[in-house]
Amino acid sequence: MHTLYNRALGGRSGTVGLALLCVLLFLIFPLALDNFRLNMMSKYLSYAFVAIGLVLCWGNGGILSLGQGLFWGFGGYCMAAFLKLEAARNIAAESGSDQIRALTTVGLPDFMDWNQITSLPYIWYPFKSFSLTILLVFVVPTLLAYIIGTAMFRRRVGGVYFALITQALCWIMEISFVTRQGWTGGINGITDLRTCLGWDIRTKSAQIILYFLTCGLLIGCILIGRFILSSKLGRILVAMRDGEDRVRFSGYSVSKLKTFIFCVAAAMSALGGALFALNVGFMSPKLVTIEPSIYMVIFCAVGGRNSLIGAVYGAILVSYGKTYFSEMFPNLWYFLMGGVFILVTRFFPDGLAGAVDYLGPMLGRKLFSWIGRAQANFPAAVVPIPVEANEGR
Amino acid sequence: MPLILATSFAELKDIFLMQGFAGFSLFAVFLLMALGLAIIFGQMKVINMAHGEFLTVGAYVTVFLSHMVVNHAPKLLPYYFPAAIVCAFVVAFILGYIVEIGLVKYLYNRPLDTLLATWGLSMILQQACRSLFGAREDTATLPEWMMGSWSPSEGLDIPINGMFLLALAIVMVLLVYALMYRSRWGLKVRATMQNRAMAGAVGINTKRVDRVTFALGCGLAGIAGAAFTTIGSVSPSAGSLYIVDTFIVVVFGGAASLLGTVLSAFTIAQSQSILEFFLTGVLAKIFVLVGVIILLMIRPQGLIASKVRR
Amino acid sequence: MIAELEIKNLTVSFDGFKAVDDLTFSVEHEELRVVIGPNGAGKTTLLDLICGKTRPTGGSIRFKGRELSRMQENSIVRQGVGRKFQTPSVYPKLTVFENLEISFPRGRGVWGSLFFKQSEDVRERIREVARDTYLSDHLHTSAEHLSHGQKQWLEIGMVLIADPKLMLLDEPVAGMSVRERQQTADLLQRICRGRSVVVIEHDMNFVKQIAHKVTVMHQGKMLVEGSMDEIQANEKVREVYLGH
Amino acid sequence: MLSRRIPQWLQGMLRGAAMAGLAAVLPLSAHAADPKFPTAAVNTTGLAVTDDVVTVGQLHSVTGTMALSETGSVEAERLAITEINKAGGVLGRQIKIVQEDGASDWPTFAEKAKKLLVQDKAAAVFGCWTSASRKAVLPVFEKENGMLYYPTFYEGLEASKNVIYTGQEATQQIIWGLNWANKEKGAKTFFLIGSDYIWPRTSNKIARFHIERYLKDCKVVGEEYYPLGYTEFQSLINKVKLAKPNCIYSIIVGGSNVSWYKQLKAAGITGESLAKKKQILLTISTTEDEVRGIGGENVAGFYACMKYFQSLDNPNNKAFVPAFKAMWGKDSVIGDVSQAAYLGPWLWKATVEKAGSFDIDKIAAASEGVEFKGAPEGYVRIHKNHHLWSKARIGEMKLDGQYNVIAESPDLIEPNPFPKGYQ
Repeated sequence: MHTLYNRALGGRSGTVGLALLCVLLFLIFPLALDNFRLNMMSKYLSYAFVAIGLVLCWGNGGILSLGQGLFWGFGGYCMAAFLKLEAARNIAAESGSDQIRALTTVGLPDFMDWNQITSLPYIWYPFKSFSLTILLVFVVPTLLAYIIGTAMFRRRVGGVYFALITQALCWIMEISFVTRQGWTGGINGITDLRTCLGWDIRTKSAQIILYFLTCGLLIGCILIGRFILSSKLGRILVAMRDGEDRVRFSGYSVSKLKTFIFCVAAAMSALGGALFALNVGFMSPKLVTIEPSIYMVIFCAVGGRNSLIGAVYGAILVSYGKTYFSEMFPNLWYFLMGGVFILVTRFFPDGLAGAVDYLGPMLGRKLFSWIGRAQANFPAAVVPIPVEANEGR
Repeated sequence: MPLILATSFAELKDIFLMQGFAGFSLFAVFLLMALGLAIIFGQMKVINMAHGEFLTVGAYVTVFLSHMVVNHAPKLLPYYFPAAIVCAFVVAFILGYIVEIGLVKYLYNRPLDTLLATWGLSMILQQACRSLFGAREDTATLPEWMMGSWSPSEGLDIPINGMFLLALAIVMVLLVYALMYRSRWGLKVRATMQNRAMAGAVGINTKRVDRVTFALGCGLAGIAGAAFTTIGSVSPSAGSLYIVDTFIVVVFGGAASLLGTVLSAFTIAQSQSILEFFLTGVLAKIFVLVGVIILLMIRPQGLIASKVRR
Repeated sequence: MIAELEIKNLTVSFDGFKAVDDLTFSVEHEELRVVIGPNGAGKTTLLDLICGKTRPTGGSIRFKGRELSRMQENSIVRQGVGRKFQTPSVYPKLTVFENLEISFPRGRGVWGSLFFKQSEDVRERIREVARDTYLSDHLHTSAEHLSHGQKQWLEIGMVLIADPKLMLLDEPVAGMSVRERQQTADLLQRICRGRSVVVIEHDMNFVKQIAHKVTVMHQGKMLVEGSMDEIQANEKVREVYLGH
Repeated sequence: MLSRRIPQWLQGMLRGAAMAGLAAVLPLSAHAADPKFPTAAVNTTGLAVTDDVVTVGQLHSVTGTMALSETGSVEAERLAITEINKAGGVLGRQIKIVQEDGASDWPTFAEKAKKLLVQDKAAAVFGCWTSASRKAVLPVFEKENGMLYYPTFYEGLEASKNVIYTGQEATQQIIWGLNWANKEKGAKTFFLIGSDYIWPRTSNKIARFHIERYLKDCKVVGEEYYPLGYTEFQSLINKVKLAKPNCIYSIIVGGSNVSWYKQLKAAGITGESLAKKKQILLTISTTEDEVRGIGGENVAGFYACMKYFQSLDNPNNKAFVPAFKAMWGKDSVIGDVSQAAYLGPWLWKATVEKAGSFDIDKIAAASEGVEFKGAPEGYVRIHKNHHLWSKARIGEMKLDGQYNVIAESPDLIEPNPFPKGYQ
């Protein structure tokens, strides 16, 4: 029990960081945000899964993948395929654009109709079953990551080259998904997802439940991440990042270890993608391609590439910043976002987590003295944003 | 294919020739794009995601000049293009110089961070172009002699802009070769990139070399941008279309080798062009990308890379 | 006696340049062999070839009768070959203890390392190796804060903890003080009990102290082989190396 | 083009400041609502309608790759709204715009659409351009019961209570144009070319059916798609040369357009050279907006089939074009989609006035038969499937980037988003 406490929760400081995140996710956000913003928060959090995966494989393992969108997308598309089939089955019963409903073949996704596909492609058959879909959400991206990882790491493709190749893979996926529009919905993606096992995912209550589900799974992923990082494997990862040859000559199969952590990151991304499809109600190749994949890396960099919890804050902050800036300054937000990326890489290479590590003690001291003085007047305490770095060491 | 049977042999020959040239002009496009990056990424190891935006800057300089000429000195229209290329180079060079001083120089030993920072830079440059020139596409008015085709015989049309690109690409490669491998300055650059400390110790001003080299790469992108106004569109996001292709060409060639870049641009361009003719554009792109990835797996060091004792 | 390590007609060329050229030699059980030679003679390349970092163009490397030249690096390590590099390569961000723990030859698979438990015998073994390599006082120091010589020792310790049957040491005393050299010499004497050791070294006094047998390489080929005295007396060696 | 502009960001800031000023002034100057239309009566569902202001949303890409196409629509919609406000607004209420940026990203469109409907309670939204962005927001509009005025010509196969399609659906643009090519230009063989996404693919499918089933002795000799944003068309041009079609039928969109036409010219394919060989190039995707980026010299002599051209000769258009230029600069050009976007606010105003209410359900029901006589394209009427009755026209491209209107369908063409016999 004690070791589990140390390994998964990360000891005292880790527990505090996690607890604060939990308070924020489970208490403050649901209370402070209206339904619309809460649903957007679920969307941001589904990106955080990718960022956590990147902390494992990039921050700790030194493998920068610019293709995480690939796995995220496969997870999302698997889930979306299931939801779309269900929507297609119930299409006659749904209200909405009646003429479409009348003209659509029951049981066949609408975009297939538009593309003159008259029977369901075999590739879609597994998505008739919910359990099989959940399985595929994990298996397909993980298998893909396994194949890519084995092929690349065996051949010692690493660093920049690996990043660029994964980027190219992302591009291939986008082009193929767009061109096979009869199967995938093309550039429109898979839209208009309605119910999951008969449960309407568009209602307020469903969105709140999905939000909590997302948060729960996210915390789960953080715990798994911590478990990995606190194991010997975690230390080997760091070792590998700093000196691959030495690890190899200590008798480890570097390619296998790298493939493993890459697969873990892929599985987490896929889970995020699937939750995105549930939360937002559609999936599009635009979400899968190069640009979002770079954004995902940026979430991780802003949060602190070594810190699992930092990654969550990074994803929330950058996505929120994107939404906020683009609402407030539609013509200027590119400048602001671009500026943020430059400033972060230039001045805070360890991201928020690094900044908190650096500034935290200083602020903490000031805060204490301030609280000490202020307590006489009013008993308010300010909670500093909890971001820890270098966990699991 | 009955279609092909129906056409005469002479016609097939013409198509064959034109198709061959299509590959060459694509080769020129790839080469122009990749030259600057081959220096910035290949020599300096900076992953410049904003490379495409330097291209855009060059293109807008050309457009700007062409409007100036059309509005104020229409007589100069046939001659302005070479001047536009030089201006594009100069503007992109200066911009690159500023970027190096303000941003890149802090990131030399962190290649992956350059990727993130220059991504931010590319967003800023894109939006800056959009704010200054508007989001709509713009075009440079080309001199009459650069448009149309050269038709040595009936049915055979060789695009003049394609020939121009090819010639420009060849000249640029030769210039870069002379500069990097035949001049004293090139020696300094290579020395600095290979061993910064040692180069500093023998009295090379490595900081200055960095700045100029980076700016030179950007300037080359500016030239490419100017040249691309003859074949493509000018819009704030135009450059970003090229960036992935450009990286693939450079990486596939073997990052540090000029000859590798040339060979790789040629291979990729010809195979893409031929596949496009026999398959479709989309399939050709997919096959070429997959092919490049597989070859990179077999030869991670790229086409040309000297085996070194490690 | 059967040789532990047998190298036959080993050749490797880089773009036509033969760094190791038709080299044949063998090392016996519990032997401490020192390889010397002028710069560029191919010494480091030889070690690279043995431990799999570089693939030979031709020839064979047999260790305990097994062919190594086609194996992956990590399999070679699992055959009992350990390698210390010329410039100390330790994990700078990890402590001495963690450095040694990673090198401990258990839990080397993915799952093994994920569920690896740091039991008392592991800790004991780490402490023992640290004692041997004079690092007991620094167990919880981050490796980046060690002195150059201590890093060398740490790397030797990291190789040692895996209990290899053949140790390849590339310039183990470079950058060490006289006292540290002495300590290292003692360490090597102890190490070669129960295993074979191949050392590359430039420092002739140190070589004299430790070598059982010396091999002189020149331009990728073996020039002479023999005891230190024989080598020093040899005209050819004088010409290419010592005379300079 | 460069000289005329106040930088856009500055414009944006000025506009923002003006808006803030407006918002500050309005409550002070509040007076009783138009007594004929008390707010409680015209707004029963909690939309953002007060006694003197009604809030609408505008949702286009201001940034990203689509910004170049959508800018024209943004401008046209703003012009229409300004004109309506000057003329006294809608039911006595001034229109206030909340603008959101779709950023050329479909998920962002969905997010912003939801924001406009849920948070801003927009009474109507004018926006979207690509099919993909419309598909992304459609479920949102249906779920939150909003009203979208969508300006682009598109592939059809859709009809929603919550959308008014002010552009043409595919058959309105394609069938009459193909008939024209066949009858007037004698085209028998067609080469179909498109960017790789749903609109060109669906349009070409309809075109193929029409050519093969309904045009006598005609056939399709090639069909090709290229990824969006693609810039290398020389291989395609060689294929076209090999196939020698009477009609090159092009649905290439966005930035690719420029490369496509510049490379055609470079390969010796121009309006003139085609005419010599009794060939034509007919496009349904290249408007004045695109030609501005391509350069008239590269497209002169090609044909386009649209419902609107800037050079149309009618009184409405003669007022519209100068008004547009006065607002957005003398160099601006107006394409088919911009004109359709201009129709949106006017049609909405007419519908609201007909229904006597801002309520979405009432507007949706009242839309059928609403007409707009001041349309720059002449006259339009809303069909019960929420598309517009409109004419089709053929324009020949000229050196100056304008079109010569050389043919026009005699009657308004009925919108038929689910064409029977074309599936």
